[in-house]
Amino acid sequence: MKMIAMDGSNISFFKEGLRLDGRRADEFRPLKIEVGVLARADGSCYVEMGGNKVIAAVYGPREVHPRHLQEATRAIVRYRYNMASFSVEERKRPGPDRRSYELSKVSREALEPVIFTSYYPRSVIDVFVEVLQADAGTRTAGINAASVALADAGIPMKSMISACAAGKVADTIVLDPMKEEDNFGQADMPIAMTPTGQITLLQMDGHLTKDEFQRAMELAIKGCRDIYEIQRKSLIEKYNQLGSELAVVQEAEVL
Amino acid sequence: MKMIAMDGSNISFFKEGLRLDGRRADEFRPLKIEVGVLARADGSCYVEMGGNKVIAAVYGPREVHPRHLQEATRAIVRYRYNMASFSVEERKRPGPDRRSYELSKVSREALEPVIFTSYYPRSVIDVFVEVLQADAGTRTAGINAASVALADAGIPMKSMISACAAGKVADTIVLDPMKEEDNFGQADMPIAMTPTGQITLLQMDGHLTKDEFQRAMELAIKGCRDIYEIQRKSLIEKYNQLGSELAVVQEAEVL
Amino acid sequence: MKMIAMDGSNISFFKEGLRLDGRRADEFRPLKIEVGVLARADGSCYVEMGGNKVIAAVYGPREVHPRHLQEATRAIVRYRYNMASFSVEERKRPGPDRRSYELSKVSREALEPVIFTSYYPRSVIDVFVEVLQADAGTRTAGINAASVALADAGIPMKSMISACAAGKVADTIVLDPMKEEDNFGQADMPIAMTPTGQITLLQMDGHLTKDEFQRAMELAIKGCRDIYEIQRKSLIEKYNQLGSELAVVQEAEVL
Amino acid sequence: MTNVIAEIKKDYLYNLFLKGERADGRAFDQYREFSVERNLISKAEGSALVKLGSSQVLVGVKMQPGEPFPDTPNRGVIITNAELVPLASPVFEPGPPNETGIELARLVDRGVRESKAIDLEALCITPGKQVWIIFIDVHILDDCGNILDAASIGAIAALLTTKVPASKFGLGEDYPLPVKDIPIATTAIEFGDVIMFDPDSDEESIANTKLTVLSTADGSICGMQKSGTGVLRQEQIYRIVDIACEKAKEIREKFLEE
Amino acid sequence: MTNVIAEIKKDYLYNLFLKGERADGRAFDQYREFSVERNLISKAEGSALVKLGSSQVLVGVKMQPGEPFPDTPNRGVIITNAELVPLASPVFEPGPPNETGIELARLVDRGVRESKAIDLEALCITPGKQVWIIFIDVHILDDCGNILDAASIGAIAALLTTKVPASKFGLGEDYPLPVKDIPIATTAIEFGDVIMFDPDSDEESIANTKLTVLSTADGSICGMQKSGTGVLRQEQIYRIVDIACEKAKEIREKFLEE
Amino acid sequence: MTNVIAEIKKDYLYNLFLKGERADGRAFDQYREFSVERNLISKAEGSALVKLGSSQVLVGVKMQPGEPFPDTPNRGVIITNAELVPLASPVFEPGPPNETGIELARLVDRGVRESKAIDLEALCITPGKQVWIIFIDVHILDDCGNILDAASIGAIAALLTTKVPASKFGLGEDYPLPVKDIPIATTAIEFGDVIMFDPDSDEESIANTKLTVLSTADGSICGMQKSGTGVLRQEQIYRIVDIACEKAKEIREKFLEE
Repeated sequence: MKMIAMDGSNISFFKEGLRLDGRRADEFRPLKIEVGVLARADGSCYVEMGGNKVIAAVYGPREVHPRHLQEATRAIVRYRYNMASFSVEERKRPGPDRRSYELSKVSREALEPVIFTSYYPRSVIDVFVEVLQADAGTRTAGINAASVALADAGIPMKSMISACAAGKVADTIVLDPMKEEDNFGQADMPIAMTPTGQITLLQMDGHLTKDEFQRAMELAIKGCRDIYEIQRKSLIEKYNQLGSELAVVQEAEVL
Repeated sequence: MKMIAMDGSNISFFKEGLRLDGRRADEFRPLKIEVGVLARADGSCYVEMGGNKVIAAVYGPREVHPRHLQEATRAIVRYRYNMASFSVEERKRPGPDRRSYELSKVSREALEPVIFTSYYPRSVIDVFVEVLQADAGTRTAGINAASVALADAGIPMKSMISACAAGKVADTIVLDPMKEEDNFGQADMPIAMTPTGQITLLQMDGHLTKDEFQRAMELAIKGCRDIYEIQRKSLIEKYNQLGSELAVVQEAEVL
Repeated sequence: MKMIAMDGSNISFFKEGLRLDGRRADEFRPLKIEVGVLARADGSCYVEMGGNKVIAAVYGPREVHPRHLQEATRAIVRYRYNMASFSVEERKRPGPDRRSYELSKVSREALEPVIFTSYYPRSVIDVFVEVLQADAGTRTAGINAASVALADAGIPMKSMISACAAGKVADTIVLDPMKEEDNFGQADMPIAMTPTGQITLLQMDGHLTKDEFQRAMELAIKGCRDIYEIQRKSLIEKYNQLGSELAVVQEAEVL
Repeated sequence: MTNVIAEIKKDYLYNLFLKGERADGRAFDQYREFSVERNLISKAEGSALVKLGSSQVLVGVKMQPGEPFPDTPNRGVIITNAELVPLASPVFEPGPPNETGIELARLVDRGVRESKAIDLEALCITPGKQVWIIFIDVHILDDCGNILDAASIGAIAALLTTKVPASKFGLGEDYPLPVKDIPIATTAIEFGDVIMFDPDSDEESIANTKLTVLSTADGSICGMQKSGTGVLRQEQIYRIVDIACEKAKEIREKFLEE
Repeated sequence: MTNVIAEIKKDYLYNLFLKGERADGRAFDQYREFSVERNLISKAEGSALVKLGSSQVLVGVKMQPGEPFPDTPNRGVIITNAELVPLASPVFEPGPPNETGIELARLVDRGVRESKAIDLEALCITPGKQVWIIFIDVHILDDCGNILDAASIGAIAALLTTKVPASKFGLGEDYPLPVKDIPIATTAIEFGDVIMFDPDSDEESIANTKLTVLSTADGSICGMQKSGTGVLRQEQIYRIVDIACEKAKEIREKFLEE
Repeated sequence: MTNVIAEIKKDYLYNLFLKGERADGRAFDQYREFSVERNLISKAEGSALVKLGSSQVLVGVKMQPGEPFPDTPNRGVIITNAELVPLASPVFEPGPPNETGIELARLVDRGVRESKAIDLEALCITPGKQVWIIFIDVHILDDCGNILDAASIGAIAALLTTKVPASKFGLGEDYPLPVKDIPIATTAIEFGDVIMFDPDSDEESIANTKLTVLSTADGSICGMQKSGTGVLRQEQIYRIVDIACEKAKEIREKFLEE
């Protein structure tokens, strides 16, 4: 059992080799994915990952307003990451802050590489992610939801995108840090990638030696692969039920 | 004489059957209407009702900016209710707040039903109401002024719109509550209507039994009818003086 | 030696006939002008005048966005005066305030009279001035820099514009007041003008008798004339070095 | 094209109405299927997810100590906000609430406030200094019509589950928020003299006039709002009010009273 | 079309000017008909409605106790704001003040401030803690030209009627705001070497250059501002200043001194 | 036209890259000419002007006492802001920072914060009441590529020259800001499997993918950010990280350590 003291509080992150919530270092939190949860959106997905509850909606391809944003040869992609006021311990003022602008940008850049934007010139594909409850890892939960929602909307994609963070707590590299580990840990490194290992998002905060960094990267990649399987299953389930439209998902797999 | 205690203060709303300002329950405050008080506007009207002083201007039909607001088959109507900073007891920050957005919306919806918007496709009719001094009932005073200003601007209308509130104070239904009655009363219900009794605005705050509600409605309707006569007279006076353009008003009456 | 007491502090503005920084009443502060200091801008200029450090950039003539700002028969001129947060004693919030809106307006109006805007219909000429360090006189320093940057950008101009303030401290008319004289002085009067004496900017704050006003005007005009020579020299130096494009400047002189 | 489809839809629905029918087979005064799930958001002091047909509205309540308004020094403060996030409808746009969002928030607020549902004086901590601030945040998730009724019901449902988080702020033990009434909003549209409750989005799109009635447990009215560019006759209003209070009673008993 | 009419109007006015005339028959240094009505707004501590020809400007003054600026701990604070509301002109737009509105507000403010018209030290309540804040709110009602002069005159007229509302805040008895000077703005335009005071909107629309002179009761200058994209020669400026101080004196004596 | 030129430029640069060359003759891991001038702004507590090729970034540091955050009552506060003013590039626009500016400011901030470069606890004045606020203001003057590295280097250079202005606020004598580490940002782009450091604006315009690595004096990583709509393979990332830490060491030794 390791100990760490920070801000006057002693937190033990591990007890008999297990984390505060009973996970092993290389485990992610329980993940639940539901496809097609909204009626108005063209595609949607609800994701629960530990204490995180996020919902993603996709609208489009549709017309761009204002028009000067149009691109002649491809669809633009917009991504809006937004936290509900009541999603965090202390009420958040409604509306975007600097953090949400940054997360929207990197999340969009995490998804755009796999979208066939050239199929829809002069259009926009809008991705909206609402964080209903936050517990560390909302950006990765949001990307996971958004990726499934894009498939649900029938947007042609080269592949899924799966996202997961690795972190460092008490000098140990762990997968998918939860709130306490994120707040008082030593590093946080969210990534997103395709099933074939192409990294589309990489951020890091904290302190990692080069060796730790490589171990964190390996762990996060493993996490993404496992999450991909759950995303895939959720889509197959949905479209088997409906007995149709499976083609869309399969196309995505092949490309 | 009834008494009501609220917020530690005892207010007697009635004295020998009369209200604080000497009115009977079914009387509205002194109403003064002046037509065509502004030179730049296409139509204008100044209304004093008790302590309320409001001024309305109409511009249009004119071109719509930004253009994407244009409607192909009709004019759009815009209504901006605005309070001068010095119009209230405690200085109001300039610019719209949530209350004024709501009042602008319902006031626009109170007038739009009688405007022949289809005569002017791709245009806008702008109605601006400035509250110079506020004393409860500014929205109804504003609508009364705006309606006359629309006629003064020569905008074709099916009829005038007249507006008046009923309220409940000390369990009595009263017409046109003033500030004290509004602040410490039990209900406030502004309405607007055509001379033929079509209701175009209805809002209510407070507490009314169904029976009280019906009595308040009857009283407010009576108030609107009386106000209509004063609006009408103010327009006739103005256009008799000018010895012209009376046709506009008469057209409005007939339709 | 005169004395003035203000806000409880005694400041002597003069010592043996010289000002706090050793200048005579009719001297301006050391002035340094560098042309073409930025690579991206079409024209640029860095000006140091006493403790003031400002930089001006010109972009254009270029397309106008949003398009409804276009003028069919001439280029529009935009001018943005902006202070860096760290340019003043107490950190300034980033972004424009009311003062910078006003200064941008009068500075634009100081330059526009000499720009041949009719040469470039439907275009915009953008002038951006950043105050990196402020020490009284930033608007005149900015106009001096902007005028040179316009020439550097090859914008056809009828003439240069030179700017300088006169002030009143301890009942004496002085040229180019510095911070202490501006804060605790009795009047400040910045002007801008062409080499032939056409005034394009005139502002005044404080208290001047008509006689003092005329003396301040004479002094400020003299200051502008001297500054003009330095502006001219800086441009000739730059273009002699380059051995080209001098024509542009000469054209400016002639017109 | 859009307009042609809209016109066809309008004709279709209108012809149904004339026969006394709605597209989904409901009676004119019948609400769509309805559910209220409480306490889904553990970070909130109270929360409720209302599903009304396909419409989904999530309401979260947060509380924290703060300053009272100068004119009500010993009363708690209610702040209601509604986010019509673009996830919920193709016509919602990002940015601060527009007039539709503001109207919705103010109506939800008025229901809670005018019904005196919350005992605000019980929320005074130190008179003139510190009182409880209640934030009611309405988050529209899916707008398939009549989100106002869903929001209003969600708000009171969330308040009914709210615990005052006193211990978090060192102000004693947590306790349930004192709720004294259950205001319910019921909304009807008018179209060709047909009065119809709980409109779905198609019905909303063809109606010019809407009337919302907020009523309290004792069968009284605590708020009303006409919206839209149409008109209502006096007797139509009376009719709507009668049905509205009845419907509100049914909803209150079924979903909100234990 | 609009441009054609503008050109015709310009020619017409210019030809008049060459003959020494203005469209409404005034002399070049003559103001339009003028009135100042005071204390129209009982909710304000002071107010004045200025009519200058068809232009109408309403100024309200409100006062409340507040914190002083750190660098002037024992002086009251003046905050001046101008609302060019869209009611007043087809070219005004809703929204926060644009540069025209800001310039106007700042000029009105400068007139009051630089003339030292208000004894700010008399407005200190508790040094460093509490002073009187004076809000001067300029509300343009009808812009038929030269609203700046009207606003400036309205501001000082409103201040002259202002009662410090001490009793409302438990700070003793109300008393008149101590006003020590009467600054007046006078504005001229230049067009083809013609100098013309109190321009109406047509005249404003054709002139490139405007000069406003703020002067005090002792005949000194307390503020100046050239605006517009034209130029002025030194002697033109001297001429304007001379007439401006004279006109200001007339206005001050006629409308503002008892 | 613009697009045609862009395509030609892209082809030209790409063909160079294939030959292992860059347009200005640099090696792929070579930075442009570099200079750091300190303390140019005497009104700031610290400042640095970084020139990186033709790119110019000015960073100013201001300090003032203020309230700590409630959850870190005995630690100073860092606030980082970046102004991408339109003077610096034809594509920058006036207005509040857009997402590019926000990302840049947040990365600069993260470098300083996550490296623990500033001893925030040494900046506590009165625990829970008053701490030093450090404002790091990044002012981009000329964007000719890779302004992020320039900004990050400018920030730490400015902090290294910062004097805590204690005497100005009556809090004792001024003293140098306690700086404990020197974080350096190094940015590479990827294009056709070529990895290139310190891209100029042309190179930036053709690359889809960028990776910034923030590293500390001990050779560890304290921040990373991929940006752009491209992808990176694991081994590419490792390669960039290796070179980045090396480059950062060179820069740190050459420009920032005395």
